[in-house]
Amino acid sequence: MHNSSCTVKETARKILESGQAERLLGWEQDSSGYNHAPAVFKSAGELDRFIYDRFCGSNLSKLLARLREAEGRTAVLLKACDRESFNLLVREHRIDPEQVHRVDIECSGMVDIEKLRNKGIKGIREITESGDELHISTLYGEKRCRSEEVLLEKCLSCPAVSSADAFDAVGQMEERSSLERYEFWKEALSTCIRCNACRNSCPVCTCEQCIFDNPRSGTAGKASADFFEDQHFHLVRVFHAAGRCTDCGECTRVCPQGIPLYLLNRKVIKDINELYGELSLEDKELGKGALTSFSFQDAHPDIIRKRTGDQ
Amino acid sequence: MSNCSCNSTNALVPTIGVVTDIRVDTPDVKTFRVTGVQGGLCFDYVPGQCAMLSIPGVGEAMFSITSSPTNREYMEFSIKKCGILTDWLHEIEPGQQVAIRGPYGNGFPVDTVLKGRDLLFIAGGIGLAPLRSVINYCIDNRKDYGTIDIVYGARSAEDLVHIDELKTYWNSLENVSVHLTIDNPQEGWDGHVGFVPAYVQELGFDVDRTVLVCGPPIMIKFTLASLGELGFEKSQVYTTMELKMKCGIGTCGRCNIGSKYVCKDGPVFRCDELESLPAEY
Amino acid sequence: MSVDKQPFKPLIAAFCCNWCSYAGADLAGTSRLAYPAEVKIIRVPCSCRVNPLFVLRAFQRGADGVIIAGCHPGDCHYTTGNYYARRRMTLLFSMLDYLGIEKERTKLDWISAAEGVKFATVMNDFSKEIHALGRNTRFGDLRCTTAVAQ
Amino acid sequence: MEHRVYSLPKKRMGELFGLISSSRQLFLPMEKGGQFQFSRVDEHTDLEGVSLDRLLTAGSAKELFFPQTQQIAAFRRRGKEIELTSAETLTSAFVAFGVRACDARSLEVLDRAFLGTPRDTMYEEKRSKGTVVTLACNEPEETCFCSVFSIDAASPKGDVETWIAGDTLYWRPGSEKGAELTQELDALLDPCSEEEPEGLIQLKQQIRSIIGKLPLGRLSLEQFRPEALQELFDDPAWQKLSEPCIGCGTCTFVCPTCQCFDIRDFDTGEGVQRFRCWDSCMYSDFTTMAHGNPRTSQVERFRQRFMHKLVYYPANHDGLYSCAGCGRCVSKCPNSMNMVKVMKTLGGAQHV
Repeated sequence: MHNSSCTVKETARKILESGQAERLLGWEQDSSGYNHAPAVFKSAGELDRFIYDRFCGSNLSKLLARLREAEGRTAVLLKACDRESFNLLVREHRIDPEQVHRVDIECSGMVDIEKLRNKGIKGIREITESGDELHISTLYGEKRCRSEEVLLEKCLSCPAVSSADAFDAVGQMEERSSLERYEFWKEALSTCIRCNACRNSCPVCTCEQCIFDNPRSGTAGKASADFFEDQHFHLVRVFHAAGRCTDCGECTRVCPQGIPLYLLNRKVIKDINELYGELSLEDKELGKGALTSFSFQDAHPDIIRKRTGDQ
Repeated sequence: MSNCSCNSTNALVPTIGVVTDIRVDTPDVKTFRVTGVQGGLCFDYVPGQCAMLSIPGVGEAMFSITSSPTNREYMEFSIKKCGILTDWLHEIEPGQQVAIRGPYGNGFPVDTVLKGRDLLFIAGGIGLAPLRSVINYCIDNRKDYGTIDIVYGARSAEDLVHIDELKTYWNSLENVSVHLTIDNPQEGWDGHVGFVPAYVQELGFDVDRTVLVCGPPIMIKFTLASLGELGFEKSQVYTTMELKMKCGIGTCGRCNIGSKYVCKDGPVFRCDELESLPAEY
Repeated sequence: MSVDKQPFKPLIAAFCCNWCSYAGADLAGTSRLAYPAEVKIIRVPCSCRVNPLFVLRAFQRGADGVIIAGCHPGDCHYTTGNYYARRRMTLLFSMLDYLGIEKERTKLDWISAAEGVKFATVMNDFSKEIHALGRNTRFGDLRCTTAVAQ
Repeated sequence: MEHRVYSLPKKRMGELFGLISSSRQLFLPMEKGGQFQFSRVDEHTDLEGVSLDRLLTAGSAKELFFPQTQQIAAFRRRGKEIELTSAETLTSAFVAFGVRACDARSLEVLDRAFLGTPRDTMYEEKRSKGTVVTLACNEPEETCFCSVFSIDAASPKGDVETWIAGDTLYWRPGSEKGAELTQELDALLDPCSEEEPEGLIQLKQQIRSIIGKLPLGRLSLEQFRPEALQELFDDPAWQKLSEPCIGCGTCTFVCPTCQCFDIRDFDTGEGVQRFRCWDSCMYSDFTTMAHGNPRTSQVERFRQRFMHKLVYYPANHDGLYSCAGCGRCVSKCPNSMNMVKVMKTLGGAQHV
């Protein structure tokens, strides 16, 4: 990681010095050592604040879409998990590829600071890496932790970082009974505070006005006045991204309440893959998604009713 | 109607009022007369204060009370059709009940600063609504105030609200002068044509009066400049502000500007006070 | 409150395509074929017009079951609408099932204008299923459903 | 009013919770879906989930007094008639146990906002029914900066103040309300002979020494004065600071001092329920009116939030800042933007 960190910064410097781009979208170092924020760098001179390490989880493609109006080319750093959402935004004309200098960067997995805290590690002062171990110096002594134990959820579906099957958890959920699933989601979704972090960080949520903000939509509730509102919000969110979600994992990463939103998104992806197969690249380039195309042989919804192992 | 025995001190719970009369002022402004269900005022207020009107299930919004509190029979609201609630209100008929709460805001200082002064009212479009309350209040307490000048303009002759009152009532009173203007010439209009700020300058008022201005932000901005050129001090000029409001009691946060809450500390501000606020309105 | 002691009268929302199933309902009616009165028909121009939000809204407002009826594949008045509806509803029903909402509460079927008998049979069967399931308690807005129960 | 200190062996805290919950509702920090939240505890609750070790709950204690959603009134419309059918329900007496010093301060901040004139009776009701039992922070986090606002996490203010020192819970009433609760718990609490037991003195020292070492403990507030309003407002740094902001409401919803709300109607089909719910100045529709929006970009919305906390609010409330340094925004912002970064950037060079 340390090596690639230097390489990325060097690449960034070259881009800005050579004028290949007017600005570069990257991450800015924070004194905490882990709370790095996405930032725009306009010159090589500003790069002393630049950082690329284990704590740069955020997906920059949505911020890139916001820079659409900016003059000149913007360089953007894309980790493997962010590339698909970048591609999608290009297909949906939210990003003009002509205006973008795309830089694919290596990543060996990003650390989830919440997972570290859940291991009982408090008062983090500094985190260093040695091999596959993190050394954490805290106000309460030195701690160690294997980095693979504290990777962001999204990294677990990344073949470059993890050998885990991303759909395992969905499969396990499917095997539970209907009532168990209901109770699981009731507990998980009712903690939702409707802060909209999942929506606003989602690269495929690019509507000019979301139905949840439109007073004329009849669904513009901001509150969880009833559990239905929680179910409704998350169902609609997932469904609006169905067939477009690239599993970049931002929603799960940003949820302040730790709701396992990936279980919803990946369920849709799993269904689509199983029922309709993966879309060809050509189809994708034509802007086709699972819900904007069909085949004559598609299954009838009754197959859902035929599923067993329930009640 | 069964009045519930709920805790009526909750400032966010409205009472029920009834619309007894609706007057069409302009193509997009109607004036609604509201009384309590048993008649009379829903609450006491001072000129310039506002009330929250709502139709449950449709919406709730803040409107300035355009009638004078000297009128003990009803309140009036001049409302422009421009959103979900106002569209709905423009469709109703007399007898419709509404939920109402208030009064909110500080109102104009009619019993202190304005007392004994010569007054100059400057209004644009629907901006006459809050000023009309003060004008009628002053007229009803005529001996407490000096001369009254009213400069009022709108886009066209059809857009002038309360035109009958302006032309036949106020204009007929002693020491009250009405100066009307419209933005562009039109057939059948023999009055002044031009924007309000320019007209104010043209009329050239002397500076020993207190000025009350209300209208669209752009009109207020240029009127203040005109007044400045005439030699008026900012501390002589009062205006009202409009920001999104929900609670009316200074807690919900959306009308916050600098350390002020428009619904509680406003909507009436003296222009020099306004200057110390961040320019975000 | 004795809501549960009252006999369960379900509420079923049936979104019917104007060109086939709605006419099928008509035929069932004119043929004097009985189907339960608790089935409330909502006419839509095409099964594809049924936005997933419609289904959610029906449940929110107290529906115990939602059925969508459209033209048979290949017969869509708009050529392909029902194919899109098929995918969309498959994914939606799957998602509802995944959230723990009983999968028997949702259904999609193809009923043509000539199938008055089928219309009555499908609605009768669906209604029976909903009767067996009982009141929808997992996916409705309490604020609406308590009002309905009262 | 000086109250004496009581003690209870830590292992008997379950009994204490049982006794409290027999007469009042009791809220404790509990694990729920992987996060810690103030949750209602009764005799059926498994106290395994109670966590007094984890410093902060995901949401703050504010939600017990100012819930995310609260009904205001209900109406029924029939033809031209409108009937007011009900208003908010009354709260029963409750105890919030394990409130940290920062959250306790935030209630003071909310009090001034809600209990001015006119009073917010819904908040007042909850406030009068709730007894706040604070707990000293044995292990402050690196995201904490309450000391900047002169909050002493070693001696948290509340109706009752408590400490867990080794195997002992120390308990000291701090108000009339707290003294009342203490009386009810007479059977369990053991009055200490000393004014301040040795164990407690040591714990306080220990906590204060950690607080002295906190990385964010030395932020300066010098710059944030009402007189500097215009200068701070016009600072070009807001542009850069707000760049990563995605306009979600996370910071405002996890913030213990954020008070903004919206009023909405919900049509149940049988009637209309009017409720209030948290809202966020970070949202684009927050200030949108029929005729336009005075804050058109995220820069302005972002600036509003921090200016309100650091300048506008103190100008109205004798210099009390509307921030308690709990650090939730520091750890929860999706894009790592927070109060600390704003204070460092605008607060002058002494921080860098």
